[in-house]
Amino acid sequence: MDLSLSDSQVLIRDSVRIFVQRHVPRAELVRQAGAGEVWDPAWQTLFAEAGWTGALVPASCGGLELDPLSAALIFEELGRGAVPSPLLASSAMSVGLLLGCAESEQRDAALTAIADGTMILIPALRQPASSWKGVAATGSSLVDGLLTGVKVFVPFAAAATHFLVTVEGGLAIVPAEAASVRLLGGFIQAAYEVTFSGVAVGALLRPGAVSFDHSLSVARIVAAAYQVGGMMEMLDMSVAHSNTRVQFGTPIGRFQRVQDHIIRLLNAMDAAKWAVYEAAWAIESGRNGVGRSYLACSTACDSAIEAANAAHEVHAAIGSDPRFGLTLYTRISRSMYELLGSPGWQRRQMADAMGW
Amino acid sequence: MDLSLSDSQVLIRDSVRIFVQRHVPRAELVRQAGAGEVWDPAWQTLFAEAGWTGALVPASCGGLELDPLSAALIFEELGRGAVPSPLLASSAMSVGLLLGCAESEQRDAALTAIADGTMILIPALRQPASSWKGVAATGSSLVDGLLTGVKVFVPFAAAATHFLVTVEGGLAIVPAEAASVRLLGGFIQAAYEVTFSGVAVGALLRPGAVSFDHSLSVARIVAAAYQVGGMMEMLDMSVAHSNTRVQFGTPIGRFQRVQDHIIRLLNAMDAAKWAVYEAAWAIESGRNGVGRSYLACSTACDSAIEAANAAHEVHAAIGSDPRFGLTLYTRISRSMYELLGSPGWQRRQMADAMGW
Amino acid sequence: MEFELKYTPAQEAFRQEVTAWLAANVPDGVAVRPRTFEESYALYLKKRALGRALGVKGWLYPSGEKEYGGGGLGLDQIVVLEEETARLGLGLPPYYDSGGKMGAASIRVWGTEDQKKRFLPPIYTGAVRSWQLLTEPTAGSDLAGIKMTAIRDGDVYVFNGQKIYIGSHHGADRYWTIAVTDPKGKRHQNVSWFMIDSATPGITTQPLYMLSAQSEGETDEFGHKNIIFFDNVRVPADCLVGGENNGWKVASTHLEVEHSGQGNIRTNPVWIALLAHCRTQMRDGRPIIEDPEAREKLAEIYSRLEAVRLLSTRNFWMVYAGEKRSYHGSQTSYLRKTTNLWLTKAIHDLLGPEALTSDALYGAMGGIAEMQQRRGIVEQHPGGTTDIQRVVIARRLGVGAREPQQAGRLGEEGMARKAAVEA
Amino acid sequence: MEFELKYTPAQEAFRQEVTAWLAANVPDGVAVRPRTFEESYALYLKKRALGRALGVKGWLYPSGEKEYGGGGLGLDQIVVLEEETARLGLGLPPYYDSGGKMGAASIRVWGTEDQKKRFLPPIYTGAVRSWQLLTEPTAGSDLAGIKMTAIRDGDVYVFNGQKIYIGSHHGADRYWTIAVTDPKGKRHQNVSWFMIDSATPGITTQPLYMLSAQSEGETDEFGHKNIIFFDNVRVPADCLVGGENNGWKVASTHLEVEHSGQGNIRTNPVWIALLAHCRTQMRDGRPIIEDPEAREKLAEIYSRLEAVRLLSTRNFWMVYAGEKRSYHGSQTSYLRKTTNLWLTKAIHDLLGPEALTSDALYGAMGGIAEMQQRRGIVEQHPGGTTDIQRVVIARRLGVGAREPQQAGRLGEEGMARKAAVEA
Repeated sequence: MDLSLSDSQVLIRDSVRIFVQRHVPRAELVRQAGAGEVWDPAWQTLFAEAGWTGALVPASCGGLELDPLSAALIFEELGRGAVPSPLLASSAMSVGLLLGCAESEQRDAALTAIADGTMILIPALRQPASSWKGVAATGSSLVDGLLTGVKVFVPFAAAATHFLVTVEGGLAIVPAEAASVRLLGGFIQAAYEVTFSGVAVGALLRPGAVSFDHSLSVARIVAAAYQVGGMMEMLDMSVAHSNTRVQFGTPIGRFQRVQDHIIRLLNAMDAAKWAVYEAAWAIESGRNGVGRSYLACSTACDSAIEAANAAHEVHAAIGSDPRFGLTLYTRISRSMYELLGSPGWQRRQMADAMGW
Repeated sequence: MDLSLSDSQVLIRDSVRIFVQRHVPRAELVRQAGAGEVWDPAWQTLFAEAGWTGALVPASCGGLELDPLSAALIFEELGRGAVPSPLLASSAMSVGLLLGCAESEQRDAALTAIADGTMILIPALRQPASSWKGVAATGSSLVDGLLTGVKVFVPFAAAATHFLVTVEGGLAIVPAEAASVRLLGGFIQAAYEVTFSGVAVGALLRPGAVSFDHSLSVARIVAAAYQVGGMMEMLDMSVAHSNTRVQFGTPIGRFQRVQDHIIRLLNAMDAAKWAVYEAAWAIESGRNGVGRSYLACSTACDSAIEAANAAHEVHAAIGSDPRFGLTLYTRISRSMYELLGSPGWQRRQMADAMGW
Repeated sequence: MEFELKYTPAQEAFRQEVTAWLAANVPDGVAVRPRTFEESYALYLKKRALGRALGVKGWLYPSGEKEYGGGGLGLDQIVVLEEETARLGLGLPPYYDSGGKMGAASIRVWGTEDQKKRFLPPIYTGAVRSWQLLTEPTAGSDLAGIKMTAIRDGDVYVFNGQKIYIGSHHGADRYWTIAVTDPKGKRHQNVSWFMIDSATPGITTQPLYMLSAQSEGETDEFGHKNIIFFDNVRVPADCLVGGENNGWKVASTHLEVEHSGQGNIRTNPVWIALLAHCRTQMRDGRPIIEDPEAREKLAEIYSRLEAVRLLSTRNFWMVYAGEKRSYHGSQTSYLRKTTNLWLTKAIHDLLGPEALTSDALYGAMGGIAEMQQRRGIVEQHPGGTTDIQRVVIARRLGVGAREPQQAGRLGEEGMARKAAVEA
Repeated sequence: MEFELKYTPAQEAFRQEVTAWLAANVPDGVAVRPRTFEESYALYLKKRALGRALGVKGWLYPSGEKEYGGGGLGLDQIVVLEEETARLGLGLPPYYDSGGKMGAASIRVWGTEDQKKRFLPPIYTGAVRSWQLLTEPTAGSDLAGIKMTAIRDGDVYVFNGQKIYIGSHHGADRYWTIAVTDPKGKRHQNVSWFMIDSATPGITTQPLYMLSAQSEGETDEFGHKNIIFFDNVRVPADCLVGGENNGWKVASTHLEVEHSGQGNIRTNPVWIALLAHCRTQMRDGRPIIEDPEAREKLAEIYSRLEAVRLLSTRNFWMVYAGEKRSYHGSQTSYLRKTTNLWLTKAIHDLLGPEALTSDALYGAMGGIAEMQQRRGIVEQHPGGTTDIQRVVIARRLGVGAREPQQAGRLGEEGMARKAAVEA
């Protein structure tokens, strides 16, 4: 048993942390959010240079082929910085789905392009007026080989060079120019409506040996890690605030109620963090990683909301002032809650995967 | 609008309160519980003399024919005193079921006997290895007019003079001598296995216009009121303890964590209390009393557990010492939780009754 | 017990008068949610005009004494007025003047006759809108820790300092506030309460956009809070209400009003919209409400909202019947806040990401769900945080071997007047 | 990261030795739940005998120094020993001597050489069973508020006072305790730590039956706690450990052990029984686990229990790897306690009234469910209430502008030794 990080994992984590400190200051994120900007495309170049776009891509396709924990640490640090980007959608979700397909030249070409940063492949899955019942339930019918239809709550669709769509018989890669995208307003972050009107889809990527939901196991883990990183930051902010904010002549952290908000946050964070780490290990070592990935992701989704709520209790009014920065994390806690299926749905999947 | 009690309601409430103070001191209940005694049959005589056995029985059958709120106040005070008795099962549940039957001489005779205290009619409904799906789902088949089968978790079965059993076509009243009863050990209070072996059931009471679950509306309200009374007492005990128990040189009620336990208890209690009062009014005034009775009962069941847990946090170790008396209430909070169906089932019934 | 309001023939007659007047005077679109800042401002002007018209009738502040421009009406009539305005999605005063409502309460209890004559009529007739200026950057929950000073200089007090999280958009005509008048004085005995003309030189305002921009009950996305700076602001000494260094007691009057709310007997509009949404919107090819899981979640939500409604009703009745309250106001405030925060996740679970967007096509409940997601968070804190509400509840219950406190500590006369104000 | 223990060939060889010895020496029925007090006592005697046999091997306290009768074993071997005894439903020491475990930790850190020689061998070899005597009627969470006095009189200390919620059934041979040795001294600087022979004249014991009688990990329904009275009990002065009036520091050693637990990597046995029950028991004509609602509840329960297991595993590893801990022990204790209380209702919802009875026919999970219903409540409080655990967590986190505390404040040597003790 060894729950410490390897040297190379520490190195990766620290390099992402330095990137975030250098390139994504919180003030800039606050400014972007205030200006209605969704993300900064310049980061994509930097991500590709660092190899993170290919973190989960096999070395044979030019990727880093990282173990799941190393990949999770990248996302943990991005989450800690509340960095908005299509990286999760393209380099984790789509890469997972592609790796779940049968081998083909088309597949490897896409993986290679994702790794080198020339392709941002966004999965466009969610159907309007439908609950999430897994990837397989999102398939669109083709009419005469043409794709027509609408997908909603597609993350970072405006950043896409291509979309990944489920259709009867497999997955289709559709150039972004062939679709129209529209940002959905409100509290949700970077969610879009994507409309396809009679798009020719060409050759399909055929399913592999396991279901697409299984293929998303690593994506669930890194998505959860992103939320864990956000919780870590909210904990640090809350502890700091409880120590510096003085009311009734004393730092508010002396009040048991304030302490209890922080303890709720801590517990939510640690529960998610260790579920993520163990799930990453389970996948790496071949121990029901699918079931554990559902556990990690559903725990992180629930925890992130609990943590954000607790952080808001600690901060009171200033926490709701977007200039302060806490709301960046609050918004993420909500926006990612159902990105890979609701926690309830994920727990049902977990029960099945556990073989109960 | 007038949320005050009428003079006669205050009178009834006070008379029960005085009865409890005089006849059911907590020390005696603690002794009985320690000795494994389930209840004191002598109380039945006193209940009958006071008319409470016929609280909900029509005046035409010798009952007090009280409005639901007045009846609820009787049970609230009994619950405050943690008084164990078959009154709820016989004079509320069975009376409700009987009143839901078509009129008949047999029905009125039973109601009259319940009111005058000569009959203690215990509903024996729950089937082994079955979830609770409403009264109708508890029917036993008759073979050649004979009842054979087992009912479980029957409350206060040892006090019964008769059992009320659902069979195909209606309700049967079975003399207690014709059944064998066995106390189920453990945390649950006064729950029995009742076995019928080829009992002739005679004429059945035929169903009336509404379902048996509807007939139990008032029973749900008074059961909830019993739990509300328990919560009131737990609140008083907790406030008193928080003021007298000194730790770290100060009454523990000065600590925010202790205050928060008490506030949880208060909120749980008040939510249930007002749901009960409004449900009683709704029935009396013909405003979807069925739906509101489900709301009141499910709220009270959830609240009672929350309240007992909070009271235990306030009291710490001494609360778990049965001599102290708190565990009388804790045990009731658990034992009554599913007496009339689980809170989840009740909420589903509520949704139906609300016409959603 | 009787949980419904019953009406006398006199009340029903008054209702006729009210509905007829409202039908004739309430402009169209006054309950509509604005989509732009311009629409928001136009709506505000409509409401101000309506408020002034109501003021002329004495119906803007129906409980206010007639001599000061109020309606001088009894509870029987006030209840009818509130019901009929609520039916139109309004309220009394029509939502834009919670500051006037609370400030007037303090002035009625603590003001001199002259002050009542000067300050109340503009409020009661709708001539002015008032904001409360309490919180400072370093004094939120700890209101007595304010730093803004008001130093006497002849006939004026000179104000310096700043207040934060103030008011909303479209400005106000009056500010009332507390400031330190005796910098060397003891805590709670060094502050005074003032009613100030917002146009006094030296006052500047800076908008502050929160996660939830709305305030004062508006379903208005385009609003904001404000930071208000006082730079040598000279306020006439006769604007001090309740005596120098007596401001903490004066504040206890409006804090009680704010913390406790006044109770109400309305069903939560979010619930109404949620149920309607689930009944009418399709998901997976059937109305959401036919999905057993959704049904269960709805029932759970309803149960928790009913607890809040019932305790609000209890409070309403206690005020109505003149019952003495203790923990009741803060309990309901605490439950309402915590339930609304819980509700954000419950609705999210029930409706999915549709609850997170205000998009015209996909936003659930016409965008109300999305708004609730934000407001459920933001509204934890104004008017006493959930932590502070629990401080009050514990004190009122007498937990911790303290004498149980009554609500407000206003004394009998104050209590009675307050009840009248709040009713 | 690697979440599983991997074993060296040396460990696997040691495992062979252990399993062979256990197969030969562990009597039948030692993990069976007794049904009467007599069975309980017979079982206790069996375990004592087994403990002594383990003691001879040095396997009862494998981490203890060999010179004092311990095993002198390293972590590699200890882990194997714990796994193999756990497989038999036992533990080291076989459950009946948590007092010895904690008391020995303090003696190792604070005792003189002479005291270690006198006190440790009887514990390590299983000759004695020890109880900790800490709580008093007026000093529970506030341990420093104890009133029992131990006044020096020549070569002895004279004890007067009482301790409550002590031990379990079947008695003990040694008591260790803290008592006030300087009644006029300052809080935390007026108490001393003693190891006492339970047969000393003047000590009387009164049983105290709690809602849940079990203690020390036993699934034993027939046990109880005790009140222990000290009436002019004369204890030799050389039983004082760690110096006069230094008892608070000595106590911090065992409190750390008690509060933090040592972490573990076991799956909750209640979960194992619950899953098995749902797989095998029929309800409404099918296995419970095939009911979608039950399945969902099971998944929710599993998720929460997994959080506790994972944090226990983390703590286990931190001790194992010699990592410095801060809030970790109290966090896990707090989560375990609150999760177990939550679990009572979750299991009740899942299984219905079958969870409330120990009836042989109807009691779910062979009665384990019913026991969990009671223990989930009772176990909130011993070894630091949930409120106290939160005090510790907040201090360790450094919340409230205090210096973040490390676990235990034992100094490096103490930490290292403690880690060894706990491993």
